[in-house]
Order: sequence, then C-alpha cells, then structure tokens
Amino acid sequence: MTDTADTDTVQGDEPVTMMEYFMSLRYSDVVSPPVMRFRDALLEGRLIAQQCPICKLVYVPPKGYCPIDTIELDERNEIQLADRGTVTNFTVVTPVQYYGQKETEPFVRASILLDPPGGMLILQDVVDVPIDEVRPGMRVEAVWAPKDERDVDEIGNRSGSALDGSLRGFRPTGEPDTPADAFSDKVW
Amino acid sequence: MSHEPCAIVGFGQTKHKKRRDDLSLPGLVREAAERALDDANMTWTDIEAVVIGKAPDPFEGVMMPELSLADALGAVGKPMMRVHTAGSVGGSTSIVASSLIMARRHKRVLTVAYEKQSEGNAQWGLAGGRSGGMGAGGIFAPWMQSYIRASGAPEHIGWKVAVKDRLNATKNPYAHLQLPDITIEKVRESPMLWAPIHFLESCPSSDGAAAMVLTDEEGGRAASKPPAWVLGTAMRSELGSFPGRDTVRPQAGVECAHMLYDAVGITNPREQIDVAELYVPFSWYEPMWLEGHDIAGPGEGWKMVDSGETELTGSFPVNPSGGVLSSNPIGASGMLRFGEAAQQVRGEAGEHQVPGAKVALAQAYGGAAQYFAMWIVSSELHPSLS
Amino acid sequence: MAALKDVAIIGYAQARNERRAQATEVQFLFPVINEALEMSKIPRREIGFTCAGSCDYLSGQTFAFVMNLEAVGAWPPISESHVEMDGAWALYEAWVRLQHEDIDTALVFGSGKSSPGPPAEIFPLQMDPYTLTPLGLDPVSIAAIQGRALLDAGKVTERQMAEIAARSRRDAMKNPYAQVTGDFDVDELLAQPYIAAPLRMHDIPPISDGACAVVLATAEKAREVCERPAWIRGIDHRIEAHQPGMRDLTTSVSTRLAGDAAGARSAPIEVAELSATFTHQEPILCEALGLGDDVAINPSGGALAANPVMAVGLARIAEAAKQIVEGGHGRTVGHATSGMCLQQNLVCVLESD
Amino acid sequence: MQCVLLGVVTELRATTHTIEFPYTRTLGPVIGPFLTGLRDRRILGIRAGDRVLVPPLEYDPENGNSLEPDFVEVGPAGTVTSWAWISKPTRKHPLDRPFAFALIKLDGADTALVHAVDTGSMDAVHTGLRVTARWRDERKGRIDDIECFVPEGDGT
Repeated sequence: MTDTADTDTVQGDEPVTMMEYFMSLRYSDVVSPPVMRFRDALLEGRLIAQQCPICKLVYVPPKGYCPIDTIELDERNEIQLADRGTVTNFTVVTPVQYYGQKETEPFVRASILLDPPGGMLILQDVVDVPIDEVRPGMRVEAVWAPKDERDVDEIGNRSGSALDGSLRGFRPTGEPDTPADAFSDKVW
Repeated sequence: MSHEPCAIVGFGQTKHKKRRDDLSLPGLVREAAERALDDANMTWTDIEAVVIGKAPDPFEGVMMPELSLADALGAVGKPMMRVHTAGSVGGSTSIVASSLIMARRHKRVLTVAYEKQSEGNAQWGLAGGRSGGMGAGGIFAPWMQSYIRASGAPEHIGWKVAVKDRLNATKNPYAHLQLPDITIEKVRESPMLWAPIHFLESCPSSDGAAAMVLTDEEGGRAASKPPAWVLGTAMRSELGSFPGRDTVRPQAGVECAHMLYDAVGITNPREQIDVAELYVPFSWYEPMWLEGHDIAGPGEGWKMVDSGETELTGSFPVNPSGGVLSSNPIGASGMLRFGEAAQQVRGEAGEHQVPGAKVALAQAYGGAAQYFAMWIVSSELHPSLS
Repeated sequence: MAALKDVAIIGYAQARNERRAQATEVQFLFPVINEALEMSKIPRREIGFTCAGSCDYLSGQTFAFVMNLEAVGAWPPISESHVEMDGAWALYEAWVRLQHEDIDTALVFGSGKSSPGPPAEIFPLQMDPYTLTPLGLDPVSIAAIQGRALLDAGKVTERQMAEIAARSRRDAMKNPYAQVTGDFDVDELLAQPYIAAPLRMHDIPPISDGACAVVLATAEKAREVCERPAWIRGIDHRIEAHQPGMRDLTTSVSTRLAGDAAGARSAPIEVAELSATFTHQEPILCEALGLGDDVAINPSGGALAANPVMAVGLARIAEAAKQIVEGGHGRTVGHATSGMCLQQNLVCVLESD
Repeated sequence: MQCVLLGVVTELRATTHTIEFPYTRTLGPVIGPFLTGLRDRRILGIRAGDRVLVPPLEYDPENGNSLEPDFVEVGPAGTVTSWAWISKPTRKHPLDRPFAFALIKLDGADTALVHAVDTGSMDAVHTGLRVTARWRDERKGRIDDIECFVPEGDGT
C-alpha cells in the first residue's frame, strides 16, 4: 500500500484545492576507502588528513584526490593532524523549524584552523563556553568522546567535518587569542 | 564576435507570493510564459526551442520536471533542455537560451525559470533533508562578517540595503514582499538569524516563475515593442571549498565580471552601466558584489550604499525591482534579475523604471558563492558607451 | 539543421561500470576526466568550456553536482555549466557554445551512482506529480506496458527481445567498461520467469555506477591534435508529451524528428549506439532512425550491458565516436534518451574526414 | 558485502539516510476539479477540440494553447489498451499483492489513464479487457481514491 500520510478524509462538497504526497526515499551509500581510514583513526582519537604533494594543501576529511592539482591521493599522502587550533570564523545559527529539524536552540558553527601541520575543520560546534563569547582568534581543543563511546557509523562520504559521534566539538583552552592576521585568509 | 545578435522581445513573470494556492506547477510556469509570449506578440507555436531552469528538484519533490512540464510549455516535437547551477540557475538558463540564438541554432527561443517552494520547504531542501541545516544565510554570514571587518563598514549598511530594496518593491506589483512602512529601526529590531543578518534583511521564500522570449537580429528588429539587445554574457565557476579560498571576493566573480566587461567594451562599469540587478538574497551582498565585480573599489561598495548612489534615483541604481530581498523563488530569481535588466533598457519597467536607462547589468550567483552568471543588455545593438 | 560549424570529438573515456562502486562519484569521475583530456592532448587549463550532466536525486544529496566540480579541478575558475540531464545534453550545450567561435575546446561529462537509492522508488518522482507519482509508477512497469503494446502491434516478439539481450551481452564481452556480459542461450533466457510481464530479467538494464567524459574541439584545433577526429555532422534532440496514455508508445516520433534534423537518413549508417535501455526499445529506435539489418547495433553491448544513468547516453555517443576514431568506420550514430519510454531523444551523427 | 579492491578483500560499510517530506501540492483550475471529482466518485476529462483528454490538462498537449475548463464525465468503466503484470509490488505501488499496471481508455475518453488493475492473476488480464473503477471507502481527492480497476461484473 502506498504509505500516504493519513489525514482525515475530505468528504463533503467544498472543492479539493490541495494534494498531499509523502515522499520517502532510503539511500545506502558505500563508505569510500579514504573515509573508512578517517573513521578508523577517529575511533583511536586521531585526526588524519591527506596532503597534496604539489600544492601542500591539507584535506580533512581526506577526499582521495586534490581538486586543485587534479591528482589522486591515497594512504601515502596521509598526515596526522593536531586536535587543537584557532577559531578563524563562526556563525550562530538560530534554527528554523522544518520537517526533520531536531535543533531548537541557537547553535554555533565555527571554522577551526588546526595547529601545524594545519588543516581546516569547518562547521564545528564550540562547547563549554557561552555562545556570545565565541570569537575569531579564540584558541580551542577537541573534546573527544570517551574511547568506548565513540561511534563513527554515521560518518559517510558526505558528512564533511560532522564528527559528533566521536569528536563532540571544540572547547576554549584558555590560551591568549591568536592575532587575526595569522588566519585572515583561512575563513572557510 | 561573429555570433548572431540576440534580442529579448518578451518578458513575463508571475505575481510572486509565499504560496500560490491558485495554481498547479504547470499553471505557475505557464502564467510567466504566456505573459512573455504576449509581450513578444507571439503564441506557443512560434517558439522553436524551450530552455527551462530551476534549483534543486527536492524543493518541489518533482525529479527532472522538464519531462512532466514539456507539453505544458508547448515543447512537443521541439528541443527542450533543463539547466541547474544552484542559485545562479535563472541567469545561466538565460545565457544557455541566448547561446542557442547566438549560434544561429534557433530564431525564437522561450526560456523559463521557476520555484514553487511552498510545495515543500526551502530550509529543508537546502539542508538536504537533514536536521541542523545551516541555511544559506548561515553559510554566508561569516563571510559578511569578514567583509565588514576588512572594509570597516558601519553596521547600518545592511539595514539600509534592506529598506531600499523593500521600498523599491512597492513600485513593483509582481514583488512578493510589500512593506511600504519598513524603516532602518524595524530591520535592526527584527530577530537576528545569523549574525550579522537580521530577519528583515534576509530574503523571503516564494513561489514564482519568470520567462523570456529571445530572437535573432531579424526578430528583434521586427518586434512590436523595443527589444533589449544582449551585448555580452559570461559564466564562471570555482571550487566551493578549499583551504585558503577567498569567499568574500570569489575569484570566479571577479573574472566573470571582467570577461563580460571586456566582451562588451566596458572600461568603467560604474559610469558606463546605467542600472544593475544583482543577486542580493542577504543585504550585505549588495556592497560585496559592487566590490566583487569591480564596480566599486575595495572598501568603496558600502560607501556607494551609504551615499544613496544605489537608490532608484541614485547614480548607480541597484535592484530597482526590489531584488531577491523582496522576491525569492530561488530557481527564478536569477532570471528575474536578467529579465528586469532587459525591461529597464526596453523602457518597460513601469513604476520602477530608471529614466533613460540604456545599458543594464544583471548578475546571479549560486552555491557557496562559487557559480556566477552575468549579462549586459542595451536598448541598442551597438550603444555608444559614454 | 545540419552542422553549422565543424566540431569533432577528439577524446573520450568511461569508468568501468559497477553494480555498487566503493569509490564516490567524484573519485571514479576523476580518472575518467583525466583520461579523456590525456587522449585529446588538450591541457586542462586550455579547455574553453565545461558542461556536466547529473541528477541529484540519484545519490540523494541536494547539490551533489557541485562536488563533481572537484573532479574537473575548477581552480583557477573555469567557464562551466550543468544540466540536470544525461551528459549527452551537456555535449549538446557545449557543441552550441563552440559555434560562437570565441573558444575552440570543451570538456563534457555525465556521471551517476544508481546504487545508493532504489530506482523503483526514485524514478516515480520523474512522472506527473498529480496522476502518476502517487501510483508509484516505476520505469520497469511503464516499460513493460510499452513492451506489451509492441507485442500486441506485432512489432516485436519475445524471442527477438531475448535475441537482442543475448547479442548485446555477447558483444559486451569485448567491452572493458561493461558490467553484465556473457554468452547466453536464447531458449534458456526465454525459460526464465517474468519480472514484470512481458519483461524478463534479460530485457531489463542493470543498475550501474559509472561516468563518461568527452572532449570536443572546433575544426582547426581538432586537426591539430587528432589524426582521425569524429566529426559531429548533425546533432538534434526533441521531446514528446508526458502522459504515456497521450502518445503512441510503439513508435518514437521525437527520435524520428531529431534523427532527420541530424541527418541520420541522409547517408548510410555503419554503426549505431542506441540508448535502448529495454530490449523492445531497440526496434522502435531502429525504425525511427531508418536503420536496416546491415547496421551494427550496440557493439559495446549498450545500456543492457551497463546503464550508468546520466552517463549512459553520453557513453553511446563516445562509443559511436570510438568506432570512427579507432574502429575505422566512416559514419556512425549515437543516441541518448531521457524520461520514461523514450519521451525525449537526442541523435548525434558522426563522420570521419 | 565483500569487495575485492586491489586484491585486498574489504568489508563494504555503508551509511544510510532517508529523505522524507510531506509535500503539499496546490492544484489549480483543472487538476483541482479532477481530484474533487475523484473524491466524489466521478472521473472527469477535459474537452480539447473534438477530443476528451483524461487525465485532464490545462492545455492542449499538441500546441500548448490553454483549454477552457469544459469538463466531461467519463467512465467509470473502460478498456485496457496495454498492461504489465507486477509480480513483486514495491511499497510505493497501489496494491501489495500481484496486480497489473495498465493503460485504460475510459468510456468517453480519447486518451488512456494509467492505473492498477486487480484481476488476481496474470491469466485474467489481457488487452481489450473491460474494467471498472473500484473506489476507496475513504477518499481525499487523490488519484488513488480509485483503489484500482477490476474486471467489469466483479463487485466494485
């Protein structure tokens, strides 16, 4: 039977002016090799990336290629990243309600430039600090879930840097802020 | 260039609203298309090819809608294509349609762009159906903050753009938002959605469609009303995210503008262009695009806004139609810019007509400010660019 | 209309089609684009225009096509556009763009992963939202209705359909990109149960993940870099009414119109690569294009051997070009289709010098 | 699932996600009356020149010209003009037991409607079969207010 949302039947004489259609599609996407290795590292509390040998840019999560030099990358290009860094940019999102939206309170999404060898994690949550204190330049460190609670099953090819199953977010370290010019071109 | 000149001889748009509950999907695109055909003094059978554009299909939940809309747009037995380049799609669709004329492939092309967002939910669509969606504003907001920091712009600039566009919209009967008593204070007091963007300086979600009839030179000369001539077009794209990408002044946007200026012979856009319809879904993008397309120098864009230069009566009017801030059926918004620019140089813009406008710029952008589509139209095929 | 300016196919590549690729669409598209560019000898930075074909609903990710820019390497910025259609229509848009003479090369590609989402649940969304989508009308069911109409009209028999399947999968054994290949006995095929009567498993295309890239060049540039370019003599596409009950499913008027406009009948065709995704559609397309028994049909195995939706039509044009560039043929045709039961069709006629 | 990649057998992992939305479609001057008719157990076509189009369209498909809302009641019986036997229905199909999808030219219509036909077995369905609509008890103005078609003479 079609799984139509059951609304009460429109019986009676007024004209029908609207039709409901409940779309529901299930997708199953095979996790690609670079993301599988990224997930395994997360379970060990490690952040890995791929660095392009030509432009030296650091891609986290690893993609399996460098889109700038259009060359393929693999395990040989893997590097270990620091799990501390600097907030370079952020926004506070006031959640809009829509079907499937679970967020109700404003939340922060920040770009974190990780300490050397570098790498940029975008759209990260900043925790253990009031939202209005989050600022560019703020020094932060990763908040790892306890080892036995880490769960990477949801991390797929398009999760980007949504790692909340194992890395809950970043919290202030209390160190003095990094000056703005150290990251002015690293906002995204 | 030795390609065929392309003329816009008909433009049509729907009355944009939060929800057009009086129309079906075919009815929405036909309302705009029939108005464009009437404006061009043509019927469906005069058209040789149809190019349709819209943003992501999940907005309405209809996959590859050109298939179910083919006969609704009189395309049976004709070529039909569907373009999709995210937010810039209305612009790129117009360019693909003009490309058919310039290649001497067809003499009369109908191009349509639309979105009926009330069938679904735009925020749900932009979030890909997942919880915790950032919204387009959430992605762009940090870049606006970077612009504000770098340019030293005072915070009221965004509010000023919002008031300007909404008051312009009161002179555009098709515009969705009609807020005649909007003020800077009301914008400032409206809830903050994504710092620095308040509710009243971000675009609405609309049901709407736009359509144009394009012809070759002969068709342009024979048109019953003055046509707009396409002097040049440009499309440029870049990667959306890589470490070090300049998202505040995307290079694809700079290059798109200069390719267009070079093609048209424009050396000083601020002087040689009479009016511009720019894709400004959030207020701060007006100064950012004025600088991002080298119409204003670095840190000068917000001054053009502050001094009133971009008002309807200013020296460089921007979005006399009310722009995306007043109507945003996403897939159509780019074509609304391209069509409103044409209407300005045809002298057909009605209450929001910029007196004597002869050369108009239209721009649309999409994705993470990484897709750009622009064209320049004029009342003459070979205008003397003052 | 015959070709206005001479444009040739000078490079092409395909991904090895898989039932369920472990690589992402961008990861397997990556080497395909590199290989096509390498064959064309056109440096990536010199490509004048890039056009892509894909459909977000296949992978269930809004803006999935934006990620594919990474396989093109869109940095520094490029002139690019995208159609939410088979890559064959992206080739058409690039061919039109090359008529303007301000650029002389174009890169075109189509890609798609059909494995993540069940086609029988996704493709009903391609139909009329009011009268067909709520019934869950899927491609196999409507194709089966088309098959029945052909059988009733005496235009095809179930044995001929099995023979088409056997020939396609036997020919596909020589095609490194093919997914379903083998030497099947027609009687054994006919002994199999119906999947959606009158269609059996062999009448139906596989579910494939794949990609195809093609490089185009205008006359001067093509001659400069390619010994035996495949010239696009004619290219055209047409669409028909949507409702299946409002058109004759046993013929393809739009293929006939597009074929005539592309010049398919103006001289004999030696090889035809047709997007007949169901066996019974091959005779419909052959009739519409005037292809007799002397024409080699789908030597690559066609869509019955590999059906990477959004790339399968462009792959037909690439195979038709290969027959000229490498196969020594003089005149071939590539056909692409979109929508259910051949609602929209594109025909590309290719010739050697 | 196993996949041999460069000789290394790796266990294929997958992430699953569902895209769901309750779309609310507005109907307009032709589809609205058509679905209203279905709710009221009537099937409407629209006049296009000398033809009656079912399902009704707002325009003539041949040339795109608008059609006056000149509705004509058709059916509920009609003739199967082509069909397919669906032995394994999906969760999206109208019936959860084997059935026929068919093109049905309703009495009074010039074009065929696609719908489900419930004959119980493939042997009982053929081109030319006379069928009639079986309505759902609870209808809400949708194409599946017709649960399916059944051979004429069977209980509707």
